Amino acid sequence: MDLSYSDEQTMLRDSAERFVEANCGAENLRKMRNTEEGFSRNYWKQMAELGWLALPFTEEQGGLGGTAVDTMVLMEAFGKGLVLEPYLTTVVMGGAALRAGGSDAQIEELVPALVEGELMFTVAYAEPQARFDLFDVATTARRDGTGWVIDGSKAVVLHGDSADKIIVSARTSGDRRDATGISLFIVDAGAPGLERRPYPTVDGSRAAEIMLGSVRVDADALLGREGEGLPVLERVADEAITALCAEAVGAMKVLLDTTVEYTKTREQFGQPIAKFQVLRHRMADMMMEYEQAKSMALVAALKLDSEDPVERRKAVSGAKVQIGKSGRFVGQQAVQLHGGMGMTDELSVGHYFKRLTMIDILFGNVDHHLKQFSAAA
Amino acid sequence: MDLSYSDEQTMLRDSAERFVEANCGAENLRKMRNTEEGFSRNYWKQMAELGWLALPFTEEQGGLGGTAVDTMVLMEAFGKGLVLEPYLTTVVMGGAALRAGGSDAQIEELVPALVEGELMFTVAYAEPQARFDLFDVATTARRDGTGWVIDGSKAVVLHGDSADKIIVSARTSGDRRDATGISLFIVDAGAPGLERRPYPTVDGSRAAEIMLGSVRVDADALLGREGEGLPVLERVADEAITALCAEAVGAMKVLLDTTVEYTKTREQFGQPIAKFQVLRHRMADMMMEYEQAKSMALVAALKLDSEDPVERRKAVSGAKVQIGKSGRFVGQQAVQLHGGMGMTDELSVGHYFKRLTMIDILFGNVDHHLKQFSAAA
Amino acid sequence: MDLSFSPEETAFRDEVRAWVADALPADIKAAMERGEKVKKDDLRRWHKILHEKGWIAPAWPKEYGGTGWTATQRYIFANEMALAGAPDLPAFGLKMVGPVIYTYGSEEQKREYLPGILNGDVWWCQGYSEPGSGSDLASLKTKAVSDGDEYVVNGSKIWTTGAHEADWIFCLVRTDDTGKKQEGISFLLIDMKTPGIEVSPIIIINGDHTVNQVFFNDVRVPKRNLIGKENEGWTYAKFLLVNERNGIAQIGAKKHTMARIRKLAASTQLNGHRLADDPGYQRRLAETEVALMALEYSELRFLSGQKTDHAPGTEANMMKVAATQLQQSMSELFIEIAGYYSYPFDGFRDTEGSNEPPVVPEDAGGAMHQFLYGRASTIYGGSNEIQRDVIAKVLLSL
Amino acid sequence: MDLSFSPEETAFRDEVRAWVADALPADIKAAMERGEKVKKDDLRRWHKILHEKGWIAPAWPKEYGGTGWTATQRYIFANEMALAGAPDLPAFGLKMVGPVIYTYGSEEQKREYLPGILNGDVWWCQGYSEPGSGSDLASLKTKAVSDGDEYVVNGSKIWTTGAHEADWIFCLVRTDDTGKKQEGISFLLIDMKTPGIEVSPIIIINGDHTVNQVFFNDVRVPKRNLIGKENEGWTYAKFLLVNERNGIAQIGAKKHTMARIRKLAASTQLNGHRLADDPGYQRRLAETEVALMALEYSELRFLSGQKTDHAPGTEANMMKVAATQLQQSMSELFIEIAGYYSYPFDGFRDTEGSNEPPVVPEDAGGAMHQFLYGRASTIYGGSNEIQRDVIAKVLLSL
Repeated sequence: MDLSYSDEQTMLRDSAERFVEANCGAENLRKMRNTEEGFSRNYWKQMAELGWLALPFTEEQGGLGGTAVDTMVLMEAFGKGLVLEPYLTTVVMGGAALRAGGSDAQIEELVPALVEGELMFTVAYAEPQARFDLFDVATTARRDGTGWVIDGSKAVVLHGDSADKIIVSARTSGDRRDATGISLFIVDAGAPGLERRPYPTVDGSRAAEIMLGSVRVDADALLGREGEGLPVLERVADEAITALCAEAVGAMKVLLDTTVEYTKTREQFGQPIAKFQVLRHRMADMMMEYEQAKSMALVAALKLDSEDPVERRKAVSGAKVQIGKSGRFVGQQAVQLHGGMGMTDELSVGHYFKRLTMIDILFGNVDHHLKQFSAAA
Repeated sequence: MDLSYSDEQTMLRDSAERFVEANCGAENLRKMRNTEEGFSRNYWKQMAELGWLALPFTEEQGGLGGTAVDTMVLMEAFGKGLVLEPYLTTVVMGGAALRAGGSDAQIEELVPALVEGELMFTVAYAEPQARFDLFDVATTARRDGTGWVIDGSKAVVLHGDSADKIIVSARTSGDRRDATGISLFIVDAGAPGLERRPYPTVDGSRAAEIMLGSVRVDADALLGREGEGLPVLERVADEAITALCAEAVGAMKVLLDTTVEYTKTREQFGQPIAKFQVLRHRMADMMMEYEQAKSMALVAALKLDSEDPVERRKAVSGAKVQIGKSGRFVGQQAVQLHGGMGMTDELSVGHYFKRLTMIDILFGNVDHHLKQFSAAA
Repeated sequence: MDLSFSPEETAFRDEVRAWVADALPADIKAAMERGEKVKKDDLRRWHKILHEKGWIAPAWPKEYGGTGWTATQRYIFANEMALAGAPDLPAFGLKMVGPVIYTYGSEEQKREYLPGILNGDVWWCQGYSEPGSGSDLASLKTKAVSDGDEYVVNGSKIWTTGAHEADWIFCLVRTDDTGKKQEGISFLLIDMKTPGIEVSPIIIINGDHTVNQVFFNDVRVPKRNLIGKENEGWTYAKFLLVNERNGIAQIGAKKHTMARIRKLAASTQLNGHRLADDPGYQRRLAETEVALMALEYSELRFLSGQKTDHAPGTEANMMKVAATQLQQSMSELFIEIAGYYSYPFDGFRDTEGSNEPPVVPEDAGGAMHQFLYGRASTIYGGSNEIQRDVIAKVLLSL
Repeated sequence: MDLSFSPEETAFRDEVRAWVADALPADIKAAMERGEKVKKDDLRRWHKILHEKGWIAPAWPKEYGGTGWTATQRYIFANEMALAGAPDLPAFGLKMVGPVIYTYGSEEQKREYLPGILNGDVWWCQGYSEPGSGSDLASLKTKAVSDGDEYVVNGSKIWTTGAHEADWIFCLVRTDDTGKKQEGISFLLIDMKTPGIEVSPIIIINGDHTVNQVFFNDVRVPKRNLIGKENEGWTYAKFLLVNERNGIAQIGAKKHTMARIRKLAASTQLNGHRLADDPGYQRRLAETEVALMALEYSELRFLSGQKTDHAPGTEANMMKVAATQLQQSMSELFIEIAGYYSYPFDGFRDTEGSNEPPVVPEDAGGAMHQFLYGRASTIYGGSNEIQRDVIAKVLLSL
């Protein structure tokens, strides 16, 4: 048993933190949110050059063979800087889908371009009626000659506006809420019949509603086996959750540090507000929440590849529960302790708070994952 | 709309508080708990003389025609003094059962003796398997000639050891968890076949397990109509809950006052601990919980006789929820702020804390009543 | 003790209910139902309808344009307005500076300012907080220096809601800095068109522009705009703060929102059943409703003069803490209805000028927007930490 | 980074597991399962079994009777003991005064006291708190005045767990009151049979006698019973407090209790279904299990030297707060299993000498008793308020 970082992990953390500190943060976010895509293609290129886009792929696939803990290290740094680039959707989610479901041919074709930063991915798993249920799929795909025709609509597709390849879940058999009969397809963003309605999100990122009207894809667009897409989707969700938990830990760290600093300089009633015992204890509680969140993010990363499905479920859902609660507490208290200033778009606090609030919602909130946890136990 | 006390209510409150202050409290409890019955027959006689046992009965019944608010006023004072006498079981519960279900003959026979302090009552509604469900009745009563024979066992019968008359719920038809088919019987404590196993309770009161082995009662023992006992039990429970909420409010008041006083005299680190902002805010929160509990106890009393069953249910269950939560917070924080001393049998704090903890459990805890509230809404 | 209304009170309730059902413009009601922000022009339209009816200022003394109603009638009126979905009118004129003027102002000031507040022609904003003084209001530094018949005002106010839409501002200014900080403060009325005033918007975390920073550079204000006596403004300020907190529970509006949440939860699907039937959600819904009942009856108890046992005068502080905590719980319940659709940036649902329907389903309209905005409720008007300080101070000095 | 055990560690775990399954007396195990209090004689019996095996003091250096295990092995051992339902042995000798003696004591003291601690013949108690000094430990007043080869001790200690069953007490006493309160404190070992010592029981709210007040009236203590140097006892006291807090998380015991709660909830009926399937209960059960996981991995992180980012040295304080809060949540879950049967006064289920089975079903045995007793966990060993003061002090001075 060994819970310390390897030298490589320490290096990765340091380089990611340097990058983030130099380039990212709330000011970058306020600038980028007014651009068309909401992130920087230039940064994306740099991330490719740094090898980060190759992290989770095996060496045979052209990657670095990184573990979930490596991704955690990177995402924690991204969380510290409100990184806007589509790492989660392309590398974590797209990567997970390809690794879990992709054929050799698909991997050979797509992973190198992904790793080079030339292809961006997203996974369109949610539907308007589905809330957080991955298996609730009304979109259909029917065979048409050797290919397929897809009809339906996908909700809140993260970076759905800028992705080149959209991995779409569609029902090839069964009823709307059946666990089987879901298939995944790699669809070109420019495919005829595919319409995107992009919009900004609360945390300054981007998403899109995607409407598929008789979108035709070839046979080789099928990712994984017909009707067996759900386990792949679940894998995508678990990897995404684990990454988001790490990101949240990074965001909480910044909020805690910022709040501590602010209370030491802000004066009220003739003294720094850090002198008030109630606020001191509040910050002690924030720190404890942060440490517990950090522990659970670690548990998720360490057990993501556990062979025991119960252990994996409890680790990942348990982490999402903890991050949801801790993130809410740390975020809300950071705003509260900053007073009116915490409410402004100008300060960074509000942006981290919003990101934490959104991370709680993505891939299922506290309530959803408490149920997942109970069902596994 | 008028939420102020009438002159009579103010007088009742003042006389009850005087009585309680002179006679009751934690010291009295520590003395009485070592006696056989756990309360004072002498006090009971005084309560009869003060007219308190007559409070909820109509004038025709030989009572004072008091309202639920009057009972609230009295119980709040009782809560301040940890009153041990069986007012809840005899007057509130027994009284409710007789008023809701009793025939003219039964009322004529029993109420005068009750009011005089000569007959003590209790209601044996709970069963070992039933938890908080009043309708879960496995005890049976079958016809035998003109009378009935009762078999079964009743759990945690409050003051079951000292009561002269035990109102027993028994199933005369239907299955164990049916809402209909429950009948109530007034059973003599000394009836052949009725066995009592008395024991002290956590809060220094008394209860008993009651085993009924072929207990024979006459036809006139039936209280209310055959098979229609549940609404009467529900009435008993609602009146008991309303009274307990008021009692809890009284107990919280004492804990709040005691804690405020203690923190002003207890010194640590060279100053009274009341100077520490964290403890100050804790006491502010205790006070807010107390005020909210007081408001909800009032709502229950004011709406106990509402004609709208939804309104009544929400008021009574809502009050029990609030009292459970507030009582827990106020009780636990009172112990916490008293430090080690709060843990001792010697100080009064622990006794009030225990009583509040038990009031949460009696007639269904917070969880149970949140469900009742939701079901009504 | 009696909860029921007298026949006269029932008749009054029916009258109010019937009137508002008829008088509230349908477009305003619909916007409220959709969770949209009601614009200034619409608010003014509704203001004028109430004014015409004579019901614009129920709490004011009858001589100044009030209604002469009893406390119960005022409670009924506020409740009915909220339940009907009528928007709250800005408090700055009607509930804040108006009462200060009729209580402490000169006859001339009453004649000059009250009519515009009542008829809705003049919009006010409040110059209290400053960049350096948050919860420690009395430490304010904006200076008013006497110069003949005028004061010359220099300094800055922050978090000024609606300054960009207001005609006048009432300000706390420092006219003497030699004594205790509470002394030396004066209460000044300033025309927003006066040269030297600059309004700079502050965008808050929901992307909205409601608050501002207001700068004063050698702003010349006639001395007849001073309320009461120079250096005694703190008295009037406290009077106004209590008034502000009294309204803060907003029981009627909360009941209205609660009903909306309940309705939406009943039409939202979760795991193949209604969100309203989900045990976890149901539980939190019930907890929130119980808290709302407790708040409502606490307010009624306090209104009926049944004072708190412990700390006379802290009712307003307790109501502020309880009400804002409840508001935040309600907003958490609300965003859960939206599920994934709390993620798109929605803003108040301004659909004007757009051909497309909004991304966020109508059900969840404005939920996240209000959740974010609502974080301010435990901060402004004296943070909840300050409220607890006050409660404890009174509680412990008994 | 790797969670898995090495083959050696796995073998070690299997060895411990097999041994405890065999060595733990069945009657003690059964008493633990029923939630009963394990009596002193039984604890001593178990103590001697562990001692004979050589596993009585894993954390001690090998030279003094420790095992020489790695941190991972010690973690495995503690975990296996708790999962097997082995009772905790009193900490006063093994975890508190023992380490103080081998760290700061003289060779003579080591020879005199360590064997009795290891073999279980000598039972210790702790004389720290005083009536006037709760969380403010350093303000203690019990005086030891030098008189030739002896100290004469006068004063009183309170909350002394097990003083009525102990052979020796280790005490903080004041030997100098001229300087700062932390200076002038000495660490003294006192034989409980010394004339002038009186033990007065304190009954706590669950009716139990576990703590006492100890009075010292002209108690003469040989100077060779002084640990280290006179007036430097505060150093040893702090060393011991940190040791005390390190063990406080008791992850293994919590896992064992959690498993018991889960099992009982599965066999308890509620509304015609299992309590374990009740959505509200299930939710709280899950929340508590997540908190336990977080606590466990926080401990592992801290043990593995991955320090907290913010406040080095506050790990023990954080663990104390989190662990005691968790313990209280667990005890709330536990009493709910009992339903109405948490109302009868149960005590630890001492059925000896009674012909009747206990009123409270075996399932819920001791639940309320432990709930009440557990209220002390956020008070003793430095209240959670003090812990937060410490955390904040370190956090904010960075």
